[in-house]
Amino acid sequence: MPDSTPFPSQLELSQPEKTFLDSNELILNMGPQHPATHGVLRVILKLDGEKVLGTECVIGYLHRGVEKIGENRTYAMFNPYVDRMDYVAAVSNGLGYCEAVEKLLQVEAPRRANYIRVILTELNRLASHMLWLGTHALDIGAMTPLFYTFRDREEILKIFEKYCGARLTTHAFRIGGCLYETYDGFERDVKKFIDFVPPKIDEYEELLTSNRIWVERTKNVGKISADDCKALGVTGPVLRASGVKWDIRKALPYAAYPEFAFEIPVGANGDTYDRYLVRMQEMRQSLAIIRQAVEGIPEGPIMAKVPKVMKPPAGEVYHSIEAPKGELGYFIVSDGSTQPYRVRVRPPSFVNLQALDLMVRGQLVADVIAVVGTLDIVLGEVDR
Amino acid sequence: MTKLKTRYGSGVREASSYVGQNCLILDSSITHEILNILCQEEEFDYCVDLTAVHYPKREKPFDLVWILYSFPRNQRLRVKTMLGEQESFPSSVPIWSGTNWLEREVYDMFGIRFDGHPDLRRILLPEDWKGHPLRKDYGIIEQDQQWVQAHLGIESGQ
Amino acid sequence: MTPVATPFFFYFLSALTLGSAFLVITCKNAVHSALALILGLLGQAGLYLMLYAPFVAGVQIMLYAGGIMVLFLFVIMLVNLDRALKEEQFSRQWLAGCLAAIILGALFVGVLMRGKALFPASSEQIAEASNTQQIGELLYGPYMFAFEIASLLLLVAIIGAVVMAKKRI
Amino acid sequence: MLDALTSYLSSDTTPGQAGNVLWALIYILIVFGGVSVAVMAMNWLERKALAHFQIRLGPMRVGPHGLLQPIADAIKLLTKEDIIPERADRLVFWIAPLIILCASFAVYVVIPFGPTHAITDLNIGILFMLGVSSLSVLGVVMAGWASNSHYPLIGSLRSSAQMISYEVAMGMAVVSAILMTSLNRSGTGTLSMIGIVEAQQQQQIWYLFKFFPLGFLAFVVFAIAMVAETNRAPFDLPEAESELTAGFHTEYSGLRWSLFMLGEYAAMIAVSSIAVTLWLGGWLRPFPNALTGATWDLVFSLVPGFSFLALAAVAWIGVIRMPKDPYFRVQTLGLAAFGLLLGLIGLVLFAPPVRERIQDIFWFTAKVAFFMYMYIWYRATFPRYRFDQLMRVGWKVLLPISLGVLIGTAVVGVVF
Repeated sequence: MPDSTPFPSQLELSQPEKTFLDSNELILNMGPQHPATHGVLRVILKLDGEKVLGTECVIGYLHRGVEKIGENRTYAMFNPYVDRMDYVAAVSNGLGYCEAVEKLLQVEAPRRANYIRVILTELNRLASHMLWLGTHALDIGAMTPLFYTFRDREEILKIFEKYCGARLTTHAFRIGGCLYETYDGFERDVKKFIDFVPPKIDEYEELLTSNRIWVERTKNVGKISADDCKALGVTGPVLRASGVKWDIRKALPYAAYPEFAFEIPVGANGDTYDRYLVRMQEMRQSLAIIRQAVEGIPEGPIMAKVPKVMKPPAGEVYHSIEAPKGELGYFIVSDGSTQPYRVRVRPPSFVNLQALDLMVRGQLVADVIAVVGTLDIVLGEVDR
Repeated sequence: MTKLKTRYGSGVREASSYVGQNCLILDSSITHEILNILCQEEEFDYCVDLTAVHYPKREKPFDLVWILYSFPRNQRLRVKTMLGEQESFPSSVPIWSGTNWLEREVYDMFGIRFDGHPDLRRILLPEDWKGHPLRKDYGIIEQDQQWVQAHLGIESGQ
Repeated sequence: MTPVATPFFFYFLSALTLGSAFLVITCKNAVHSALALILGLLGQAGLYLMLYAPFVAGVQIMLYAGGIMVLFLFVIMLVNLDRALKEEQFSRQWLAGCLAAIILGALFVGVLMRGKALFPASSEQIAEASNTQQIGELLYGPYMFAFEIASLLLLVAIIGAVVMAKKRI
Repeated sequence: MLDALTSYLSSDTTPGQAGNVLWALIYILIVFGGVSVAVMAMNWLERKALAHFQIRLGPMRVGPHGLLQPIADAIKLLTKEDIIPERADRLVFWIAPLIILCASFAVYVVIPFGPTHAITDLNIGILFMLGVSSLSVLGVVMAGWASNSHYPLIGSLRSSAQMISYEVAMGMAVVSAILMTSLNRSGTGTLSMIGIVEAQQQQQIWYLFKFFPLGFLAFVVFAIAMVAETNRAPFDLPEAESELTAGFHTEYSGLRWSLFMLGEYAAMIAVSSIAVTLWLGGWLRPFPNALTGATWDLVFSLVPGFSFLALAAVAWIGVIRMPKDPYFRVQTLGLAAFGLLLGLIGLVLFAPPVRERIQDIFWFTAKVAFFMYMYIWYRATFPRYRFDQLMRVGWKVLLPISLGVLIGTAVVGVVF
């Protein structure tokens, strides 16, 4: 059953006439409406039986022109828009943008603001990883972890809601610091949460880590070497699972991260199982960071002196943070006016998704699902 | 950086540092060569980002910007070059394979062509879309009405 | 077990088998042919049941209808049917076919005419309950050699198939 | 007429063997109706149990604790638009669900719910069951092909390869159990389902424990293969939701889709019944060999009644725990009525004539229900196997084990 719509592509999908017995290549269109592509990702697979000969991602279904919008809004007005890119880690997006503009303005957020930022960002990392774990496990066929992770993620969202009124697209930070002081009982809530979560993470691990089917499904699946990662620009847990001990929080620290002690978990094989372990470890490390931050949170102002009308001096700046998915960078060019001349977002999901083809070539259809899941992409960020 | 300057002389227009970030502005004729050297000899083994900026009033309206990172040196470097309206640029996919989609995106958004790119098609917008949205002369509410009418069956997407 | 409405079932099953056999060769779509063949095989299984050979009937269903025909369907589905549809259904071999049919028909008529004399007088009634046991005793007793030869042949066929398939991977 | 009806009741054969067409029809109606109800109950139970595994509540709206949910589902499915894809092969598309349904229901003809509670007793019973249930592969293949779409095609290819592969190991395990029947005192084996249970009764041992660990291994192989055979998690690749949307029945909707579901659940119950019959002593009550005597017989025959009373008690606790809000009045009344119904059934089960005839069915059903619960448990716990791993498990693990068990059983049987 060859596809009737011809489309130009590297896979040479417009096949030559097949002979009577030579129809063993199958073009499978996965998505954009597919339960396991996490949004509107469309992957065209070229299969030999169940073996993947090649893939091609068709993206852009969720393209909203975020960069163009940025050029037409003032610096402060653009801040809420960035939350809509990686909507499961909106706090990280906001942090990256605010810090980039602060660099352009040459102001520094106060120490207390930085602590609040770290706490919320790490909570957000936990939420993002939990969502990832649930959906990834569901893709591989384990339904139950999804509900467990959603139960625990809910606690994080409750803290967000109490802090800034929003659960998903939080818009928690402002350029120059934070707008809101912590609410009464914020520290108690966070402490309660970090005592509540470790046994839950143990619970997830109990269900999966030594589960034979899980190990068989993820070990040696979607392998990628450290060199390939670097060449493709793949960052985040995927890079670390390949054995590169590199985390922007350590390498080029920002916010209050230099003040905290934490480990960078690394894997060895760069397969799906290692990426899973790395993320599980990261969740525990995030908890350690939150504990240090919430215990040592200083008193003081939460907002630096920032003019009401922001007019950064002409110049350009690139700033990146370690988002849950990888390196999230903002390249902002200012021409001295109230609006950025150019905002470029360096999306980790977009760049990481490039590695999909390399990772699934020669593997089976079921592995494509596992690899799409393990890359942890958010289509809002891929398409912007 | 000084090493490069002595080797290429006037090709390296400017090597500056702004808020602690290093930037290298190069002549477009030697940029590809220098990128190669940066990757091979100076250990800038990770191309973080590739993007462009449009300055319609300039003689050479496009700035191509590479943001590079070196894992061994833990150092970031920005490389810039200027490009004319009709000019194309040699693709850097052979240097960093990760620039594949980034170059496609620049092509999609700015219309800058990359010579030798393995698969230069639009990436975020539909293949038959007209116009390059991130150019400054492309309005914020502008869109390819013909495409919208043909493919979505509605009068206008506005 | 007392038989119920025997003539009716005999004619019904025979008609079913013959009709589906006819469909097998006339259907343009190979999948439909295969399905008709399955129906025919099931009808045959029913006829075996009527001959008090339940074991053979069971094996017929399990192996032919459930096993072999699935593989048939497998192959047919993987093959590009569009071209097969365009090909001429009755090729120029119809003359040879007719000849073969006439010879076969003559054989049948001959057998019918000479009647029971051709068959060995084996029609002593086999007790239904011990039918399976008797088949087992026959297969592992007097026909042991034939049985083993057949299984060896199948083994060779399996190995041959694996070797041929491996070459293409 | 009435005589014909009642005289059968005192006989001790199945209606099929007795040649009693009327009673055979009655049995067919009872069995098929019962299976349909069981499928609905299973549907409700699966949603409820799975939900509780996953810290959810499951259906709560339709009827008290969602008890009427299966009925609502059925109505929804029946009234739904029935879509046939434009380029599908209409005939085959139409036949495929029927084949699956027929194959999985035809199996019930020989399942013995008790020494006389079977529609008939074929002397090739187990062979018949395996043969007929193998026909459902055809339905799967046809459904996948007829949909004229890629996902169903791949799903059906996977499914049929899987079912054929696991049938082999399954068959071997079954044969080793059948071998055990030939070692009873009469000296001849049997393929009849009733005969197999009676052999276990004579040998005074469930085949699960016979020649330990051989019987146990065969049972384990069968228990794994039967999950694969019915395409359930963790072997649910043909319907792997996240990979192939819904596998071979992706293009089906409404009534036809519900036929697939009905077939699937009926097949689950059917293979569980085979496992119960072959290894867990079928309708035999626990410890028929050790705890003998009239007292124990009485005690065990009271269990069905008491278990229904226990269910009724649970329902009544539910009634007490219902919120007192008038909004919940209908639900509370419904649950109370349901509890009352269960209690009445329990009381009826205490009546001696009913007790005598029903307790075989009860034990059989209880054992099957255990398997059904295991199915749900697997689904809540395990990730899904990948196709090559599934094949590896089937051919390289289960088949050698079952072959070894077969040979071992034969050797042990001859030697001892």
